[in-house]
Amino acid sequence: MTVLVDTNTRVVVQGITGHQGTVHTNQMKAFGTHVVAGVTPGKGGSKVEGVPVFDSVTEAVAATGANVSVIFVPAPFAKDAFFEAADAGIPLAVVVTEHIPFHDMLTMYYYGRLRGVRIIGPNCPGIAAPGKAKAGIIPNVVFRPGRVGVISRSGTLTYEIVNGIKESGLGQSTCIGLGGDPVVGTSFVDALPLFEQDPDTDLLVLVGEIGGTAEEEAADYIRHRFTKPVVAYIAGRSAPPGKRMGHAGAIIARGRGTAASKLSALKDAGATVADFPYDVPTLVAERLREVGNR
Amino acid sequence: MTVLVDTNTRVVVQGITGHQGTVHTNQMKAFGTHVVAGVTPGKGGSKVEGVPVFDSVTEAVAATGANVSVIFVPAPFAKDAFFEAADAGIPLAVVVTEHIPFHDMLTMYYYGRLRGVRIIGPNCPGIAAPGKAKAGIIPNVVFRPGRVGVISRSGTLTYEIVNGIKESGLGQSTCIGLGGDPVVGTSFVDALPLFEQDPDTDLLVLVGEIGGTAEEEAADYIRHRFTKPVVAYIAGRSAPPGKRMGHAGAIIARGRGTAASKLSALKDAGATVADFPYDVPTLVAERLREVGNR
Amino acid sequence: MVKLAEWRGKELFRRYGIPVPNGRVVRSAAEADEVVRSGAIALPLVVKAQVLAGGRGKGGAVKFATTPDELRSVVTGMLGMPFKDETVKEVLLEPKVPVGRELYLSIALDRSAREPLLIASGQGGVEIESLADDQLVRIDVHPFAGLTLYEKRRVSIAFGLAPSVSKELGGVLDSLWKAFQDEDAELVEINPLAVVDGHLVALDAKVIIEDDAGFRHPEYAEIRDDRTPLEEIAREKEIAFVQLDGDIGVIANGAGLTMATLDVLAQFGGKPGVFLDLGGTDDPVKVTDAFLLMAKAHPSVVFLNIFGGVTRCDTVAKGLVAAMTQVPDSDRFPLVARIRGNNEDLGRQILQSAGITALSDLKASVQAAIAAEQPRTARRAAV
Amino acid sequence: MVKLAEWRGKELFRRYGIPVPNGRVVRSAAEADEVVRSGAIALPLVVKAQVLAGGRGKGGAVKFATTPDELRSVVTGMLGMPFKDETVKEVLLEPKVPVGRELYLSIALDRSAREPLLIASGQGGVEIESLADDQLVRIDVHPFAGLTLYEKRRVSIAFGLAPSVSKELGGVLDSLWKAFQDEDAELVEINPLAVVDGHLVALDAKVIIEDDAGFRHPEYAEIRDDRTPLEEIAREKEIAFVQLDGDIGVIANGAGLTMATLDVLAQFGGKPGVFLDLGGTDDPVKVTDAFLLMAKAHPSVVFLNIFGGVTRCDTVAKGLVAAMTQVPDSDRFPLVARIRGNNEDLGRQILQSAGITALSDLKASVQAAIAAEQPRTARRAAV
Repeated sequence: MTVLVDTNTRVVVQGITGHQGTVHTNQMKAFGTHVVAGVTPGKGGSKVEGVPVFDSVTEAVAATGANVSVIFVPAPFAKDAFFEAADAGIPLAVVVTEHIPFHDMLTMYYYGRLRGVRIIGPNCPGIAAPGKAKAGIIPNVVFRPGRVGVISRSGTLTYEIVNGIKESGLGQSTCIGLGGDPVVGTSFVDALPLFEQDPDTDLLVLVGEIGGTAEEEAADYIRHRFTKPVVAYIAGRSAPPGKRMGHAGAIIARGRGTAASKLSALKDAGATVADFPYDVPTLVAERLREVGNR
Repeated sequence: MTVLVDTNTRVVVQGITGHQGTVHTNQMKAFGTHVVAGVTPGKGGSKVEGVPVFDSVTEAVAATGANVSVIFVPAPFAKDAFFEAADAGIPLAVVVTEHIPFHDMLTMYYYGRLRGVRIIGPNCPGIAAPGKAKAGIIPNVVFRPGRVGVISRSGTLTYEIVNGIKESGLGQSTCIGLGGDPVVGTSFVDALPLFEQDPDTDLLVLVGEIGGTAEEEAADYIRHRFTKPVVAYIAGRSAPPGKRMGHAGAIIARGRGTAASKLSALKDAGATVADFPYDVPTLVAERLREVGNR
Repeated sequence: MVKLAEWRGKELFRRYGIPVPNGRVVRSAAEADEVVRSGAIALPLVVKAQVLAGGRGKGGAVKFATTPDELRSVVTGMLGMPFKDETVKEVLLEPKVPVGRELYLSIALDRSAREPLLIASGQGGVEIESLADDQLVRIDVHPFAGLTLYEKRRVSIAFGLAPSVSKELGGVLDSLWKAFQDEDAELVEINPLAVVDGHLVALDAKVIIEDDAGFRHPEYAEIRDDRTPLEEIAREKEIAFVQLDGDIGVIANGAGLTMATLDVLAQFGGKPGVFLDLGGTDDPVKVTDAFLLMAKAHPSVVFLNIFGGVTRCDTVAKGLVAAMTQVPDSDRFPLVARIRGNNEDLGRQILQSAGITALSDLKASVQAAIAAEQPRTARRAAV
Repeated sequence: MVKLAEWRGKELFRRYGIPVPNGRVVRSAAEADEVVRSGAIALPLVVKAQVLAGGRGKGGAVKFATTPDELRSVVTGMLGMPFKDETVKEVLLEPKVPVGRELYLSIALDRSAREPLLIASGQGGVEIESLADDQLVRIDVHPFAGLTLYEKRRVSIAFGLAPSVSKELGGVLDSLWKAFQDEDAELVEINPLAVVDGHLVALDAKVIIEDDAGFRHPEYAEIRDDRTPLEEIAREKEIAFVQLDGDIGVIANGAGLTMATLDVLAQFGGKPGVFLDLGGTDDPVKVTDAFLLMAKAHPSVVFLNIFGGVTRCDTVAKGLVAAMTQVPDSDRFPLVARIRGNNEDLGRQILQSAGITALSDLKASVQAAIAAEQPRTARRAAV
């Protein structure tokens, strides 16, 4: 078993005929993923990178048994594309699209809950399980099959760190880039149980950022319910305090959300905290040696 | 275990200071139910039938551990009362209120799904498990503890049939009056698994009506997934065809919804069908004898 | 339910931005004359009887007029005309237009799916339920998501419309969905939605508003186009009331029990003429109202079947006795009561003291009621 | 995000039915004169500088005027006044009113709950975040349920308002929620919501609109009250751009990588002055734009850190080389690039051929960048 994608994953790419859709269809296929269908309304019957294109997700699912959708559809239409995937019975949607208004994402999230659809993203790199499948846009070159899980709110920083793990001689079980938007379909806390239950993951790397309280909540979960070793890196410890969201933002945050708050929560929860991204691989190796799992 | 209510049930009555709320608080208590709280905004601090009244469900839950709400609040405010119960963490709401617009009920239903709240009703008699608890308005006099389960879309017809079961010398495990509105929180199909899993139920009586296709769907479930004997009665075989909901109604129904359609579906599914309400007890006794469960 | 006449439905459509013909409702030939003379609508015209039943085209309730004389004669002929259970009181005048394709759209509740169902067909203008499933597009519309772009695209593709008309269709669908939600409708139906000169126009409108949402829509309280006078009184008193073909009056509480009672009556040869569902009430005033209403229907006998749960039997019995004293002599009828439930013994005792047959067994009491039927002739004479 | 000036926020509130004072925005003392002379608003007046920063009361950005002379002098003094990072360009004139209680209301996103959060306090008019938790009512508002009656009741009870004012509060809350949703707001805040002569009036308005919803709200595209000129260019080019206190320019792709880069720079003693996030793009025009923008900020050195995933390293490198040729001589700066990912070797090769330092190790390249800093004096002279 892997966390969310594996060799049974059959990807449909919504927005496959766009530039990004086409590029990443190629890359997902190169990763070994079964990309079975693309959807672009009005382009049904054509092919992109050898993948058949359909006018609707329902048709794509009926014809190909697609079970994961990767959405590249532009922000104004992304909510609708998600509805279409959800109504077609797709249980997992990876929303790569950036700049989706959070009001739309709230609707998508709760609609997904009602329909039993998990969302990764939006504005996210997606999921990759080396040797199995990739649903998203993380560069193929950073991966090597292994037993280190990675969850992250970042994009390129994730690639940097995953690449570092690879260059240190280790490999990854599954990497999930959750996306850094204010509302994400799957947060650290939602993703942690997946890695806890994954027999292929020995250690988890958590990559966070300042802002929001997702890392503090993750720390709480790790402390009480996560038994595997965790190595964490939080970006932004030297960043200036962000422009404040009025008084309301201060009340919502109540002192959390800073790098200091996140780092101390994670340390208190037993995670090993890396000061810089290039320190992560060394710390991962150390923790793995400790637990004898190398 | 019983189906939805038992001796751990702690009822809060929303709209307790209204006429119906007060009458049925008294009756639920007389049934042996733990009615622990009432809610009427602005009446907090008072008592009704010895039950403390609170201004909000949240306060009531905090003070009394209420875990089932029975809602008597008038239709224009019933949706809001349900939201309040759901937000207060009540997992089961029995909505007695009639004349709730179905558009409101759709919202309530899906909101309940998101919050993990089961709704019985609206416009329903509620639930009673003799010797354990009652959350609703079914007259106490019709009950005697026993092993016959009852589910029904009707009100008084349910009382009639449940009473017949009692007078025949048998008793009931749990009786659920689901309500006859176009949209109900719990339909036959939703309730059947509860009785299938209930070790205290040996046989199920299903009381249906013409209109809608809930009985046909129930028949389908019974055929494939319900292992206990079923005795069914469908009211309305002599009723004139109802005023039609335009062409759309005919397309939605596609020939189902009539007494004949329901009766044949239930017979085909292996249910014993009673021609008249007063035939139900005899058929129940026969089926119980057959399965040796009397 | 409140069924809107075509012209009211079209007014509602117009308010929501759905294109409808420029029409005028008239209640006399003189008014029709004036519509043409003032230039409000030019001849030739379509004249449509404003009745709620379907099949108007075949039934002579839709006609054309090309001259003022013809208009006068068509309108005069149509007004006052009986049509199924209704009488034509008003007609709708609309310009006659060159109709291209006819489409079908409706939204109604799909109870099983617990979602509104959009039905679309490229074969509008006909009895839509006669179409095969593959000629219909059925889309469950989730109330939280609303009608989505991709769903609208599905309809558009199914219709095979030109891009410009497709765009109009998107607007019509949005409006129809908004009307369905905001007006608390049970049904919004356009049949046909016609292509006229390359544009979409709703040539008919069927709208049914949910009664229960009256607290949000006081504007519909005054519209009662489809009720008989007795049904109208019943509605005001919040009593469910249905007129049938037989002679026996049935009063019960609860829809299920009422239907079961009719089933038992039918089994023993009784023919129900009016049935009346008190619902879950123990309000004595309502019981009296129900009784007086029943008396107006001149039943051969009234069979009362009450199971007292919320309704207490003694309350019902007291209301009954009081009501009986208020029924005019000319409207008297035999009464057989079957009462069970809360305080049933007391209820029966009250009735028996007032000389009313009161039993507890359903089968026996139905038989007693049938035996007590007053001959039709006797009743007619009394009226 | 688009932060609306107070007067724009109040206009929006008025559109949604939230009571606001009768105000006028003026950009000169003459305009202010005219407001009083025309009788549009009567003296005494409140004069409020239209800046986005808080603390206006203490900072002299809110003053009163009781005579025409005083008004002229207050307005003249305020216009052009620097206030924190802004300059006062317009002032809002409103009648001075007798303020009773001051309340607080806001709706913003609660990310963890994934629901909008309504915050209310009976202690408005102050720095609300200084209040203790028990002085605040916090209500998560589910987007599908909306702001419910019982939630509004909670606020009303917490405020302890008279029934008539409570009813007004219900209306204000409904309007605030509707505005939050329909305008795609990140924040709607009223502080204070004052009781004036027994009625509620929003005496201030803070509204922030989400940038990403621009496709639904073209009307906000022209409002850019809070951006520096360089930030404005960056926004048009869709480049995230932030000005800080130091001298080193940082260009990276992705917020996380940008922040991590700043962390490493800080670790080695570098002081970032501008950072610029390319996001997930491999559009060479955008890279050039970013570069020209950076040049305008006159950095001591530019450190470029790219991890090529969506962005291909060779594309970035080509864009970079092209961009460098377009930077005017006066704005030249040293450049150190660190490139990893897709086609990284090719990317570094392209840069090195153009004479740009290009490395692959993050730590080493940061140290190289700091070593390459041009002295501040040299740069100033160059400007």
